[in-house]
Parts: sequence; structure tokens; C-alpha cells
Amino acid sequence: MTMTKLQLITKGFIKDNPTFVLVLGMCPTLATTTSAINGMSMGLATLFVLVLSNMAISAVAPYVPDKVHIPAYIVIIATFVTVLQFLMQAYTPAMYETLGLFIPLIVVNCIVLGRAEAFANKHTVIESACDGLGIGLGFTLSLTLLGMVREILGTGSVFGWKFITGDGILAFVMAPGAFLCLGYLMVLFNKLAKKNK
Amino acid sequence: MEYFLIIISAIFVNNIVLSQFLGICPFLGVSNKLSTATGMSAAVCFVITLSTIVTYLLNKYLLDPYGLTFLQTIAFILVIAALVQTVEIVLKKTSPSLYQALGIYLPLITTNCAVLGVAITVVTKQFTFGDPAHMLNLGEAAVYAFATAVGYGVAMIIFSGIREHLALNDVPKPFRGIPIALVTASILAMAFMGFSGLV
Amino acid sequence: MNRLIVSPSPHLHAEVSVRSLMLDVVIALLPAVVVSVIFYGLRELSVLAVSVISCVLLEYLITKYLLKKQNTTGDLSAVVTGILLALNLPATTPWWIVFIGSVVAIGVAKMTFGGIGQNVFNPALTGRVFLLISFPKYLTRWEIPTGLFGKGMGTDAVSGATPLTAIKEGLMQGSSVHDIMTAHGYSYGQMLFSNIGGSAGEACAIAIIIGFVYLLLRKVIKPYITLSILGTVAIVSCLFWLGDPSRFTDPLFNLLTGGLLLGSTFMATDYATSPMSIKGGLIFGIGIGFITLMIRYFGSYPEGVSFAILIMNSLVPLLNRWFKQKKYGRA
Amino acid sequence: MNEILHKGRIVEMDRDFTTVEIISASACASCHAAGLCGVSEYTKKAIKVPSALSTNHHVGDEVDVALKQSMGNKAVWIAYAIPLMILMALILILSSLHLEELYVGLFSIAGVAVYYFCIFLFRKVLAKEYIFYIKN
Amino acid sequence: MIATIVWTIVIITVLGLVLAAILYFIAKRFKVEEDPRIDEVEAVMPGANCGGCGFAGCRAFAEAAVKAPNLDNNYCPVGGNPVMQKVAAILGYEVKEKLPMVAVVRCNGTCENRPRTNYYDGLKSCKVKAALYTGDTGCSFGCLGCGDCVSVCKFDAISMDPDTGLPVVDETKCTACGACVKACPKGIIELRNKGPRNLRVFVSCINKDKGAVARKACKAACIGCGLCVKTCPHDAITLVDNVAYIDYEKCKLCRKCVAVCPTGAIHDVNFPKPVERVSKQKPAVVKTPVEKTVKTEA
Amino acid sequence: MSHTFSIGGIHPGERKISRDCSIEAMPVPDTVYISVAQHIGAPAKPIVAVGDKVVTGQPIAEPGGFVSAYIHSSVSGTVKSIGPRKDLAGKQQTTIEISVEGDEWAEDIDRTDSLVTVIPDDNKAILEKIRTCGVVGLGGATFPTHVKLSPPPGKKCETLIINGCECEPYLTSDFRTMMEKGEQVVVGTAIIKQVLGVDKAVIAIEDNKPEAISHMKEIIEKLFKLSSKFSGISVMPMISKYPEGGEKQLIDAVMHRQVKSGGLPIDVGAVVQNIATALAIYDAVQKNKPIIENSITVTGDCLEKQRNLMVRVGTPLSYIMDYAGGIPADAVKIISGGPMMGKAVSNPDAATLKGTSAILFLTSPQTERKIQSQCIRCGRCAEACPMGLEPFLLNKLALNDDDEGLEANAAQDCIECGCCLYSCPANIPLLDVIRVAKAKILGIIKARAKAAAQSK
Amino acid sequence: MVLCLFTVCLACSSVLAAVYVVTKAPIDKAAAAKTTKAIALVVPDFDSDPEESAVSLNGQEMNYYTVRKNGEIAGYAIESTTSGFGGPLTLMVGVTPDGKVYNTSVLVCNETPGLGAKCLTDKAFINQFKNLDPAVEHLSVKKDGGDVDAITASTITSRAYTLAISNAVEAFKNIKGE
Ligand SMILES: Cc1cc2nc3c(=O)[nH]c(=O)nc-3n(C[C@H](O)[C@H](O)[C@H](O)COP(=O)(O)O)c2cc1C
Ligand SMILES: Cc1cc2nc3c(=O)[nH]c(=O)nc-3n(C[C@H](O)[C@H](O)[C@H](O)COP(=O)(O)O)c2cc1C
Ligand SMILES: Cc1cc2nc3c(=O)[nH]c(=O)nc-3n(C[C@H](O)[C@H](O)[C@H](O)COP(=O)(O)O)c2cc1C
Ligand SMILES: Cc1cc2nc3c(=O)[nH]c(=O)nc-3n(C[C@H](O)[C@H](O)[C@H](O)CO)c2cc1C
Ligand code: SF4
Ligand code: SF4
Ligand code: SF4
Ligand code: SF4
Ligand code: FES
Repeated sequence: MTMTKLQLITKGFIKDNPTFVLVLGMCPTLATTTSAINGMSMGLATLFVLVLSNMAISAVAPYVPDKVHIPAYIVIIATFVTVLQFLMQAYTPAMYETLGLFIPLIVVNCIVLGRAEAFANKHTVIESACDGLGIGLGFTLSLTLLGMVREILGTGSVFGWKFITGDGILAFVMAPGAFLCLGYLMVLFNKLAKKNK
Repeated sequence: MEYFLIIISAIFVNNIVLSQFLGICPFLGVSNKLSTATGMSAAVCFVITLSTIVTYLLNKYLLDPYGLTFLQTIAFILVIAALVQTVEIVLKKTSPSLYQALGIYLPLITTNCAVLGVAITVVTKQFTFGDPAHMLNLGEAAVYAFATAVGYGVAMIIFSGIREHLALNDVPKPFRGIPIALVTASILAMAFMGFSGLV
Repeated sequence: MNRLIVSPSPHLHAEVSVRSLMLDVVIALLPAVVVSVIFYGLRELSVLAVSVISCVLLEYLITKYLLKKQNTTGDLSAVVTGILLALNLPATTPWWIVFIGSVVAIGVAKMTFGGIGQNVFNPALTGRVFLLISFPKYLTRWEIPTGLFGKGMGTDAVSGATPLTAIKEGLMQGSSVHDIMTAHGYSYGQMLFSNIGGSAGEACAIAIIIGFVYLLLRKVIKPYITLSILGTVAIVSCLFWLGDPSRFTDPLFNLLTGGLLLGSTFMATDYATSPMSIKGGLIFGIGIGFITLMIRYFGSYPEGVSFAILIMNSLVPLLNRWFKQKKYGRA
Repeated sequence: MNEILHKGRIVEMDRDFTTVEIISASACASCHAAGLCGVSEYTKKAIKVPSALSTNHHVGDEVDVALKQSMGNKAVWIAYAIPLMILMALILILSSLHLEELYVGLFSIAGVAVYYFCIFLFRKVLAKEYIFYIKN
Repeated sequence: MIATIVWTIVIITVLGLVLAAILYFIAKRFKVEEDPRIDEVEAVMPGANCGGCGFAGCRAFAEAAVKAPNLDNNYCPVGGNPVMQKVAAILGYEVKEKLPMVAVVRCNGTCENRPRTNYYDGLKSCKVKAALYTGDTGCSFGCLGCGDCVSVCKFDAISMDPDTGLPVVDETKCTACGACVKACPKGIIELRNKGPRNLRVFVSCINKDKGAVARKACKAACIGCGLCVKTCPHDAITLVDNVAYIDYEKCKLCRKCVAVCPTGAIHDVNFPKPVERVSKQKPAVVKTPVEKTVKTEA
Repeated sequence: MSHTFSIGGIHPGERKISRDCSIEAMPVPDTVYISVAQHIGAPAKPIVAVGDKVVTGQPIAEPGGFVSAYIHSSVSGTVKSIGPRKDLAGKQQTTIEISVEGDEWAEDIDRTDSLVTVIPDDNKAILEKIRTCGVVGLGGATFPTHVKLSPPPGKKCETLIINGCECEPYLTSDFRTMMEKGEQVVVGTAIIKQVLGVDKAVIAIEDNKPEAISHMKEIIEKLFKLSSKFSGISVMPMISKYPEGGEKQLIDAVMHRQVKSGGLPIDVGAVVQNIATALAIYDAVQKNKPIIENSITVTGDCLEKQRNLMVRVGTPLSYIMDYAGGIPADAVKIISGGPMMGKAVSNPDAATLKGTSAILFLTSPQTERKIQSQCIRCGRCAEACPMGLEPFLLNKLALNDDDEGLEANAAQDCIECGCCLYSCPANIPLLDVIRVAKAKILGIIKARAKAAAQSK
Repeated sequence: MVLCLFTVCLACSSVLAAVYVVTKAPIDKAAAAKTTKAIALVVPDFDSDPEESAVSLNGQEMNYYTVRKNGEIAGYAIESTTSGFGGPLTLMVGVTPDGKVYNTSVLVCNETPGLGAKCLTDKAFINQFKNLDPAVEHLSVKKDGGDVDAITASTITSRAYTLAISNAVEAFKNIKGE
């Protein structure tokens, strides 16, 4: 059962959606989705690391003995994360500040190491890139979605564009709203996904 | 007094799970039974405290003097991974029966972003009790890490109690499992907001 | 002989029903409702109406269309939730905020968990705390009671602080408790019989005490939880007060202000969200009392009963597990 | 009652010991995302159970291996809680002496190491205490 | 700058090597020897995790199948032969073809056939009801009608027919997992051969009472008269404890027994034309409540 | 000073409307149907054949094991058949059918009314009498009395409790027995006391029967003057609360001791016997009369005339109902026994057993179960449970098939008193569920014990 | 095996070091820009690099930056912390050499969203402090007899905000005095 490249890329949207279906990487999902733009940035940052580390790992995998693959992968992933940190600090310092702790934490995001172990390990560079792209896009999409919902409900705006006067329901931009939105979106998502099947 | 404030702040006001969003995956994954939750909490407490101390020293005596603080992420994760594994080996070598009894918890901790999160926070965070630019010293760092981990344990244990209770109830089907846990966490987070301003 | 009914024993059943219990709670709430309407006028009535109607309607719609279960609105528990939610809000709360509160109370805190008896957190309080966090602007504006035929739905209501807010604010500015109290002219008589700012339900202590006695007489609730909350607040605040009377308010003040009486009588005793055993109940109450005072004294919120109850709600499953009633023949 | 259960399969049996392979000892392994998350180490651990306690079982049987809950709690206590207390106590005491932080840190960690060494010395005692047994 | 670069390289490399050394020990300790075929087998399993095969779930089944020397004792009733063929292909074994089975309800005590003698007012559960008494009709063997079998079926294959008060098996959905058989406190449900082109003949009654008693309790009861036993040309029917039982391995679907049964206790399902009844009496079967007839794909 | 048990309990109302009806002997029916499964333990084995002539009081079945009992013919006549017959739940039980011819009694039975207060000294002989007369506990469980009166070696009885609580609503047959045959009950008590070798016997009577309390006190005083064998017997008034008469509750109330889970009363030095059992023992030992009849309360608010009847064992219920004026039009449920623990009758043709204590008619508003809703966690069930259990939890655990949880939460301790189901405002069929769960857990415990015994 | 890991580590660390070297300059620039931006918000146009120094007011150290245009001092950006409703409230207050408040911006704010946190967004409130002459206007909220309109239902925050500004003005006097 091999998937086409397109399938690899799109499976993360619904079938293997890392947020709603696999329930992975919950911390950044909850913490950084105070607005659509923040969620999207976090998603893209993860996507960046995911694609590059997937590619690098699939490239070196044949030469890394089994016994040390975990430390080797950790080193590789951490490298890309640090590179990302440098780039963000240099070119998008404001966003770097906003996302804060959660950028270095991409290292321990289960999705990244998980994909390395489960997929990149055994596939070609191209396939791994597609896989990383797919899962990363799925992650980005769901973070953006969650960020949008929270932003709309919490402040009455999307992507910073305000469409109501006055405040929104503030709880949604705070911790309780993060959990609440994710919980209900997860139900909704799974219902829709089931219907589509 | 400083220690006391740090403890109250870390456990209640800025609870690691309910307001800082760290370590959520195992929090959602392992909190469905009280016994596992307790074991996991103890393990997390130990590992977080120990690795915070080690990374603190690493940062202060190795990275900082050589201007390498930008290597925090990679160095810390390597040290933590090694540390967790060391504990595992030590336990295994010293008492295989103990090790067998605990085998469940250790692998989970490696993927727990709370450990790395706390380690990084400790060396970057400025605490504003009194002096706005105060960085934590080792004692405070250890207390902070410990208290944060206790906060993790508190949240975990409360949560496992609720989830064991929910398991017996008829929660509507689509909500069973993770979604109802998230809704519960949401209300719990609301409740914990009452502690705001305590320190 | 085919009209015989066969069923397992027992063959008799007590007269109480869920509906009759909830009806008793509604009756016990009536004094507080009446008093609040008298003090706050038609606006309070409209808050009550919006709250109760939306709670009941939401429960009906959710059971019918989302859960597709047996309709449970007949048991009146949504009415209780609605009344309690309304009594916890300022009379000036706009109707749409009340509605959002009902959505959270019934939709999130109750029906998501499976409906009556299944919820972990007190629905009315969840609704109220959600609103407090989301709309602090509206939820922290307390109206000075104007009486039934005072100002109507207008915008020019006089807004003032609740005693607890006044104390908190005053302390922040460095005044002493005594100065603040005299400056606002608070008296205990007023607190007992009303006329202090606050949410509608805390307007009159006597009305709530009447409800409490009624519930006790009808054996709807046990006194342990309520009394342990009040006792803890009294004792702990007494200690603080004796320590520094200029910074800490006295026990009687603490007992009579805020939603403490309302919360400890009607909200902390909610069956679904309080422990089963007496011992568990006592610990539950002590926890609520203690947390309430800590928030009042040291937290940034002037009032902590709602938070305290919600926090202790989360511990109920553990309390139920750890503090069971004694079993026969098991040491 | 009050037991930690692990599902396992008997792989070997002799007169004294029955070896049971724990199939899903790690909570991770039973996790829905196990396939995706390689870190969760789908481990198989062999546990030896005294044969006397496992009557009428055969190789290949799926059984529950139980560890008394009180034992589990004690294990957590010995392996994590006590060293944690040692660590905290050392850190706090030593740093109140205003020693150089490096030494405070290293001494505390060494304290934990010593503790584990003690466990190592008592491993025989512990091995006896943490007996697993087969249920049903 | 150069110093920074050098230190970067030194620190990372040293840390990496230390870590690797430690991990090496770990890796050596638990080498996961997982047979990759387990995954493959699991992939072809239906994934219902129903336990019908006698294992804890589909994965457990897969493991067992991989380990077992042949597939004689491992059979997935849900996936049936097509799945077992695939499993066999992966593992390189032979499978014994198992005849497809289906659950049948051996009670015909419809509301009309079996007059009610009392009303039950306890928990709607056959288990509870059976523990209390023999039921709300005169027959102490028949279906209690509380639907325990319905609620255990994971495949939605059983439903209660409100007209007859008896469970009905949807043979397109039934996977013969046997959950209902275990759940029924009265032992009414049996897994039987599905039959060629889904044609089946069976006795829809397990009433062990003497004929007169049985007849009084239910118009459609098997009264143990033995006519069918005598009629059956293939010796497929036996009479024990006043009830007849048809052995599906021997039954050739000639339907002679159906024709002679005086109470209509023998059911023939999915036959295109009804059989000529010998007895003058109108058969008690009002409608065939046992199976939903379906178009079969030969 | 009234006493009561310490945990739980309810007040379901008393409704002792037949209290003033004295026990009247009911005519013997044409045919009696005597089941061989009249007691707990192995069924008895018939020792008569079809066609045999039998007389009243003649043994017709012998014990089928150690825990089993003799069964006697309650009439004189001919054995018409021996075979399966439906009991009141519709289950088939081996039954001896005897058609009545005259009323001829076995010769050694003393049929006079004279009170025999002289108690024989030979305890062995007394026990043998009790055994051969087929005496079983008449308080509900019908446990063979001679077994109960032979405590295992090493166990010593300290207090004998005679259970006169009759805590179930409606029932009055024990009360009437105390009022009319009080002397015999006390002599029976003295016999048990002597057999067990205890100094202290307590007759526990609920304080809603003040007449019985004073009446029994008088009798004891009177008899005490006759012989020292009647010393140490006292009457203890109990607060009226259901299930005061439950063995475990009574021991708690009288002795302030609790029987350990899975233990027997004798473990805490108690033996509990019912009033009617004491009378049966008197009859057996002093009068040589086996259990061939018992007093049955026929009652119900819808019944015109309340009755307490002395009925021969094996009389069809329908016969008694006809005698009492037929089934009232608005009765929907017939209960054999009290409304809390009694069994609903699905087959009115079933015959009485030794332990049958009442026939109760209930109307639909009284008894029909109301629509069930969700548990509101009000805790009323837990508060009511006299065993200190948490029925709401057991219910949920059972519905989730959590056997370990059930055992940890003591489902096996449930005494099936029905307090929980009675109290639940949500009308949850708690006991229905718990009863099945309890049986399952007891099975598991038994299997485990068996396995443990085997491996030893 | 060791070799392999060694290689991986070496490669990775080299990449890291390389990227570090490349991005060092932009990172430093971005960090500097951040401070400059915060300062630029509250003082008039300037062309120099901000000079950081400290001044003490009632025993409390306050950081401030001096900026110049064409060598002339264009203004002072003073960091001023007071305690608000939810904790410390830190402002950057720009003061022109003639002692007028040029503009303000919030650096640290823990106020309640929807109430005190409005001090970040409420234009009507913030604009009161633009080009404000402390000699003319009374720097305290109307409730306390001053000229400042408080944020609705957030007197405490407004007080803290106002106090921070007047502290900065005082500090300015000290700077001048030095
Ligand atoms: C299976 C079983 C075994 C018993 N064994 C003894 C026994 O050995 N000794 C004894 O004194 N009572 C024994 N009993 C009697 C009980 O202690 C108790 O008196 C009897 O069940 C009647 O109690 P009840 O009517 O409250 O249910 C036994 C009862 C049962 C059901
Ligand atoms: C809930 C419950 C209530 C009982 N109530 C009575 C009662 O009121 N009177 C009585 O004699 N026995 C009652 N029993 C039976 C007693 O537990 C016990 O079996 C009996 O007194 C033993 O005496 P026996 O062996 O002579 O029957 C009750 C049992 C239970 C479980
Ligand atoms: C949840 C909550 C949050 C509050 N947050 C603030 C705040 O951020 N800033 C503030 O000045 N007051 C805050 N307050 C205090 C009240 O709004 C207080 O009534 C107000 O400061 C004084 O009223 P006034 O400004 O209308 O005179 C808060 C009160 C509550 C209950
Ligand atoms: C004594 C008593 C107190 C109650 N208190 C509350 C309450 O505080 N909040 C609420 O939403 N419902 C309350 N209810 C109604 C109902 O029990 C509640 O909605 C349940 O939590 C629903 O499961 C109460 C009911 C009773 C009988
Ligand atoms: S009908 Fe019975 S055998 Fe068929 S699938 Fe359902 S439970 Fe299994
Ligand atoms: S077939 Fe059996 S389980 Fe199904 S409804 Fe009938 S009695 Fe119940
Ligand atoms: S029936 Fe059982 S669970 Fe219910 S109250 Fe009685 S003893 Fe308790
Ligand atoms: S009495 Fe009924 S509603 Fe109350 S706790 Fe028990 S089961 Fe639940
Ligand atoms: S634990 Fe933090 S992302 Fe999974």
C-alpha cells in the first residue's frame, strides 16, 4: 500500500490530521493559537523543521546504525530548530517573541520525531519531504483554523481585521478558551470527517 | 518567602498545564487512571527537577562563559535525553524488579515538552517578585522546577480522578475520551484563574 | 390472570422524585428571588427571565436535536441552574451576556458531560465564571439597588462597588479596612437585610438563610457542607483579622458579603458536584472556605466563592474515592 | 483489586519460573498514535513470575500479570520520590551555605547517585519484595 | 567568532557522543523483535476488535496467527474466509474453509403465539428478568424480549421486532461473532450454517416441556411429537427432552419436516416458494419473523 | 431505651393493617403440592411413591445433603404424583402432590394446646428432634435450623437473638404469634438457649409493637418463676426502622458488633432465630410436631378484610386467595412475603412453602415503577444502605462490567434489602442491577477460593 | 558507529555555526531595532543611537535613554514602573527637553483583558498623554481631582498609568538637575 505523493501531502489534512485525529503536539496547538496569524506562524515553523529534518534524516538514515538513530535524529532535529530560531530572531523578531518558548520546543514535538522514526527512516528523500509537507500542512491548517475560531470569538476579528466593535468573548483568547475550542473543534472535525467518508 | 512565592506561583497561579500549556500530550494521554497518574507525576517531578539542575549548571558553567547560549535548545535536549536514559539504566542495573514495576513511565517522559520547557524557562525567565530583572539562582531554580512539576502532578491527579469518574458516566459518544478531557481542562483552567494575583 | 405485574423487590417506592427535589430548591430560592426583584427592579426580573428561559430552552433543544435523548427539562434542574445563574449576575447585565452564560452553563458544563447528574462542575458557576473572565466590564459593574420602581432599563444606573471590591480597591490605595468601611458606611444590619451593592443573590442574607432552613427541613440537603464552609471562613478570617485588623476584614463581614451565603447554601450543595460522604463533604467545605478567603485576601479578584467552589468541584471525584462512608463489617 | 495489571503472554515456563512477556506495558504502546510516534518504544519486557503462583497456564496463554498496587506505589516512592527529596534537601541546604553553585549542584547530584548505589546494594531485598503474579 | 564556532562543534559533538553511548546500552537491552508480519496481518483484519475469534482484539489475533504453526485454531468469524485467505497468503499457510455461519433465533413465541400471563416491571434486561422468574408468558424457555442480544451486537445485526416482540437477525450484517449467543440467558440464539444460497431449515423452539404443557403456553411450540424425526429422509433430526433439533451438517433442505410439523415450529428461510403443509391446521406462523430475507449474491 | 443499627436504614411506613386479626386456621384444601425445595441447601429426596397413603406429619422426603431438611406431609391422603410443578416464579420444581382424605395425624404428635414447659436435658436428642421435624428458619432464608444450632467447633455463641422485629411493612404474623403463642415462643427460646449453651437471649421487638413488648415481658417473668431455664431471657425494644430485622443489622443493634464481610453471625458470637422458628422448635421438641403449617398474613390496602391465617404447607396460593375473597379488582401485584423483600407472584397456582409468611396485594399507584431518569448523585441510596455500600456506584460499575471495581466496592456484601431502590428519586433500578452483579462477584470469589484450595 | 554519530554531530554543529555566523549581524540589528523602535514611539525624531543610563527617584533606579538629533538632545525615553491591578505596569515615557510628555507606550502590562488591559488599546485614554504639559494639566484621574479621564471601570489601572507618567516627569527633573 504505497501512497502517491499527492496522497502523502493531503493525508495530513483530514485522515491523519495531527491535531484532531492523532492528537499530537498539543502544547503549541493550545498555546500559540490566540490568533489566526500566530497559529499559522507556529504551524509554518513546525512545517519548516518537519520538512527539512525529514529530508535530512531520510538522506542519512541508510548510514546511521540502528542503535544510534535516536540520538542522531535528535541532533539533526535540534539543529534545524536552532537554525529556525536564528532565522526568526533575525527576520521576524516580533513573531519570535510572541511564540517564545514554543519555537525551541518543536524539538520535542512528538510529530517531528515521530515522523522521523516512522516514515523518513524508511523512505526516500522526496517521499519524506512530501510526508513532512503533508503532516506539516495539516498541522498548520488546524492551528490556523483553531487560531481563527479563537480570534473571531475572542476579539471579533480575523487575521487582525476587526469586524465588530467592542470586545469579543475574552475567555477565548485565554487558556480556558484554548481547551474549549480544541475540544469542540475536535468533535466537529471528527463528525465531518466521518460524514465525508 | 521567595521560595514560598515561587511555589504558590508555580503550582496554582501559573500552573504548567492549565496556564502555561506544557506537557499536554502525556497529560491527556496518561491521566485516565489515578494509579498511573500518580506514578507518572512522581517520575516527572524527579526528572524535571534533576534535569533543570543539570541544565542550569550546563548553562551557567559551559554555555554562558563561552557565549554559546544560542546552543541552549540543542544542548539541553541532548542532556535531558541522556539523563532520562541514565536514570533508566541506573534503575535497571540497581534494581531490575523496581525497574520492571516502573517501566511504564520512563519512555513517556522523553517526549514530554514540559521537561525541556522548564529547563529553558529557568535560564531565560526573569522573575518579577521585587526585583524585575532578577534571574533565578540555583536554589530558586530547583524550587521553581520542583514546584512546577508538583503543579503538573496536582493537575494530573485531579484530572485522573475526574476522568475515572467520567469513564463510568454516559458522556455523549462523540465527546468520550480526549474531547471531554479538553472541556474539563477548560473549566479547570477557568477555576484556576481565580488564583491569579495570589503572588 | 394476565394483569399481574411482576418485578424484582422492593415493591414500594419513596415519594420523592427528581422533580420534587428541584421544586423544593426553586421554592427555597424564592425569597432571594423576590427580594432581588424588589431591590433591583424590573431589570433583575428580565435577567432572571432570560436566564431561566434560555437554560430550559437550551436543555430542551440539546437533548432533542444533539443528544437525541429522553427530554429532561421536566425535572426542573435547568430552572434551578437558570435562577442561580441570574442571581449571580449584576442586575445590569445585558440580556445577550446572560444568554451566553446559559449556553456555557447548560451547553458546556452540563449537557456536554451527559446531562443531569453527570457533570463535574457546577453549571451555574461555570457560566458565571466564564462571563466574569470574558466580560469583566459588565460583571464588575454593580448597581446600587434602586427598588422595584426605581430606574428602568435605562443606561444611567448608578454604579457602585460591592463591599468586597471597595475593600480591595481601598487596600490597594493603602487605606485601612476600618476607614474604608466607614467611608462607605457599611453596616451589618444592611448586609443582613439588603441594600448593599452586589449580585442580585447576595442582596439579602436573611432571604438566603430562610431558603437554607427550608431545604434542611425538607431534607433536600444536609447541613454539613454549608456549615463547614461558613465555619472555616469564620475561623480563618478571625485569625487573620486578629493578626492585623487594618488589613484583613472581620469574620462577620466575610460571612455576610459576596456570594458566600448563596454559594454555600445553594451551589456548594449541588448533588452532582459535591461529595457523597459526610467526611468528604466536610473537607470539601473546608477547602471552599479556605480558598475563598485566600482569594479575597490575597488574590486579584475581590471575590472568590465561585472559583473556590469550582476548584473543589474538581476534587470531588477524588474525595468520593478517598472518603467513603463506613461499610458494615469492614474495618 | 488495587493492582497494576499488565497484559502479557507466557513465553517460557519451567518448574520455578514462568516468563511472561509484557505486551503493552508502556502506556504509549496502546496509544492510538503508537504507529506514528516512534519514540514511544513499543517494548516487550520479560517478567519472571514464580511458577507456583500460576497454575494451569500454558506457553502462549495471554495472561494478566499483576503487581500489587501498594507495591507499585512503593516502587514509585523508592525510585523517584525519595531521590527527589534527597536532591531538593541537598540543594536547599547546600545553597543556604553560600557555596559555589557548581559544587552545590554536583554534590546534590552525587547525593542521588549515592542513593541509587544504596538501592543497588539492597537490590536482593527489593527483588524479593516486588513480586509479580499472574492473574486469571 | 572562531572560538564560538570551535566551541559549538566541540560541545555538540561531545554531548552527542555521550548521549549515544548511553542510548547504546538501552538499545542493546531491549531490542524489539517484532515480527513484521504481525503488522501485515493486522492490516487485513476487519479491525472490529470484537473478540469473536477468542483473542483480545485484532492485533492479538494477528500475533497469535503469526506464532501458530497453522491456522486451524485461528479463525476470524467476522472477516470470514476472504480475510482468512489473505492472512494465509501473508503467512504462507493453508486455511480450512469454514462454512459461513449466522445467528438464528430459536423462539417463535410471538405476541400472538404466546399469550401473556403477566407484565414485567423491572429493569429491561433479560439477565435480570431471567434471574427473577421465567417470563411474562406461560413458556419458561422462550425469549424474554428485553433485548440483551440486541445491545451486545457490535454490528447492529439484531433488532427487536416490535410486532412480534422477538429479536430479528439481519443476515447481511451478522458476522457470526457469537456475542449474542453468550448474552442470551435463555440460550435461544444459535450459530448455524448459513446454508447454500442462504437457505436454512431449523427448529425455532427450545421448549423442553411435555407437549401438552408446551402447547398451552405457545401455539408455535415444538411439542415433541416426533413427526419430523420420522419424516426426515436424511436422519438429520433428533428428539431430546421433547424438542427436535436439526443437524445442519446432515440437513439437505428437502423441507419435508416443515410440511409435517403440526405447530409450524420448523422454519425454512429464504426459500422462494412456501412449502405445502400436510396438516390441515393453519400453521401458527403468522409471518416469518426470524430472518430478513435478502437478495443473495449466489 | 430503644436500640437500632448504626448504618443507613429507611422508614417505608408501617401499614400493619392486619395487626388486630387473630390467627385463624384455614380449611385444608383438596390437594396440596409440597415442593422438595423448601429450604436453602440441597433439595430433599422424596421417600414416598405415587399411590402411597400418608398421614399428617409423616415424613415424605429426607434431607438431600448436610445442609438440607426433612419434609413432612401436611395433610393425610394419597400421593397422586411426584414430578415437576411450577413454583411462584414459574420455575419447575419437583413437587409431591397429595390429595387430601380426612385429617389423620401421625400418632406421636401431641395435638393438645397444653403448654409444656419442662425442657428435656439431652441436647443431642433435642437437635435430632429439630432435624427430624424439618425445622428451618422461618425468617426468610429457610436455613436448616439444626445446622445453625450446631456451631462449628471452636466457635462459641454468646448471645442468642430472637428476631421479633418484623420490620417489613404490612407483615403481622410474627406479631400475632407473639401475642397468641408467646409462652411457646419463650419456651422455644429457652430450648435454643440450652442447646447453644448461652446465658443470654434477647428477644428483639420493634417499638411499633408495644403490646408485644409488654406481653412478652410478662410471659418471661411468669415463666422465670417456673424454672431457672428461663433465666437470662430479655426483651429489647428496637427503634422501628427497616431493615431492623436483618440479621446483620440486628446483631449490630443488639451487640454493637459487626459481622465481617463473608463471615457468619457465629463469628461474632451471635445466633439469630426468628419468632416463628422459635415456635417451630417448641412444637418439634415439646410436641413432636414437624413444620406442617405456618401463619400467613393476607393483607393489602385494596383487600376488604385483612387476615392472619394458619395454613398447611403446600396449599395453593389461589386457594388461599379464594378463601380470602378473591383477588381484589384493583390489585396488580401479588407478593409472597413483605413489600420490601418479598417475591412477586407470576404463577398464582403455586403452593405455599414452609417459609411463606404473607400474601400481599398491591395496587398500581403503590407499586408500579416510575419512569427512570439519570442518577442525580443525591446520595440517598448510599445514605439508606444499611451495609454502607454505594449503590449508585455499584450500579455504574455493573453496567460497565467492572468486576474488580464491584468487588473492591463490596457488591458481594449487599443484603438485597431494597433500601436503595426504594429511596432513589430518579427511580433507578439499582437493586435489579446489583443483584445480578452480586451473584457474579460471589461466583468469582467462590471460584477463586476453590482454585486456592486446589492449589494447596 | 561512533564515527557515524561523530560525523552527524560534526555536520550539524558546522551547519549551526555557519548559520549562526550568517545570522548574527541581522539578529543583533533586530534586537537593537526593538529598543530603538520602542523609544522612537515616544520621543520626537532623532538620528543618534540611544544612550542608556539610569537615574534614581526616591531611591528607585529608573532606566532611561537619551536621544539626539543633530547632536542636540531630542528627548528622553524613561522606563517607569508602578503597580497596577494585576501586577507591575511598566511604561516608556517620552519627555522632551522642555519637560513636556511627548508620548507614552506600555512595556509590561498584566492587567485584566477587557478592563485594565485597555490601556494598551484605548485610543481616547492614551491620546490624553500626547504632548501633555504637566505644568498645565493635573496628572491624576478625575476621581482623584485630576484631569485624566480613567478607562471605564478601571480606575486602578488608570491611576497606575498616570502615576507612572508623573514619576517619569519627576525623574526628568532629576536628570535635568544632575
Ligand atoms: C450458604 C449458607 C451457609 C450458611 N452456613 C451457616 C453455618 O454454617 N452456620 C450458621 O450458623 N449459619 C449458617 N448460615 C445461616 C446464615 O447465617 C443466616 O442465618 C441465614 O442465611 C438466614 O439469614 P437471613 O434470613 O437474614 O438471610 C448459612 C446460610 C447460607 C445461605
Ligand atoms: C433486609 C432483611 C430484613 C429482614 N427482616 C426480618 C424480620 O423483620 N424479621 C425476621 O424474623 N427476620 C428478618 N430477616 C431475616 C433475618 O436476617 C434472619 O434470617 C432471621 O432472623 C434468622 O432467623 P431464622 O433462621 O429463624 O429464619 C430479614 C433479613 C433481611 C436480609
Ligand atoms: C475580575 C476583575 C478584574 C479587574 N481588573 C481590573 C483592572 O485590570 N484594572 C482596574 O483598574 N480595575 C480592575 N478591577 C477592579 C474593578 O473593575 C473596580 O471596580 C474598578 O477598578 C473600580 O471601579 P471604577 O473604575 O468604575 O471606579 C477588576 C475587578 C475584577 C472583579
Ligand atoms: C440542592 C441543590 C442545589 C443545586 N445547585 C445548583 C447549582 O448551584 N448550580 C446549578 O447549575 N444547578 C444546581 N442544581 C440543579 C441541578 O442539580 C444541577 O443542574 C446539576 O448539577 C445538574 O447535573 C441544584 C440542585 C439541588 C437539588
Ligand atoms: S447477531 Fe450475534 S453473532 Fe451475529 S454479529 Fe451480532 S452478536 Fe455477533
Ligand atoms: S433472544 Fe435471549 S437475549 Fe435476546 S431478547 Fe430473547 S431472551 Fe433476551
Ligand atoms: S439492596 Fe444492597 S445495595 Fe441496596 S441498600 Fe440494600 S444492601 Fe445496600
Ligand atoms: S438515590 Fe438514585 S439518584 Fe440518588 S445517588 Fe442513588 S442512584 Fe443516584
Ligand atoms: S507534550 Fe507538549 S507538545 Fe506534546
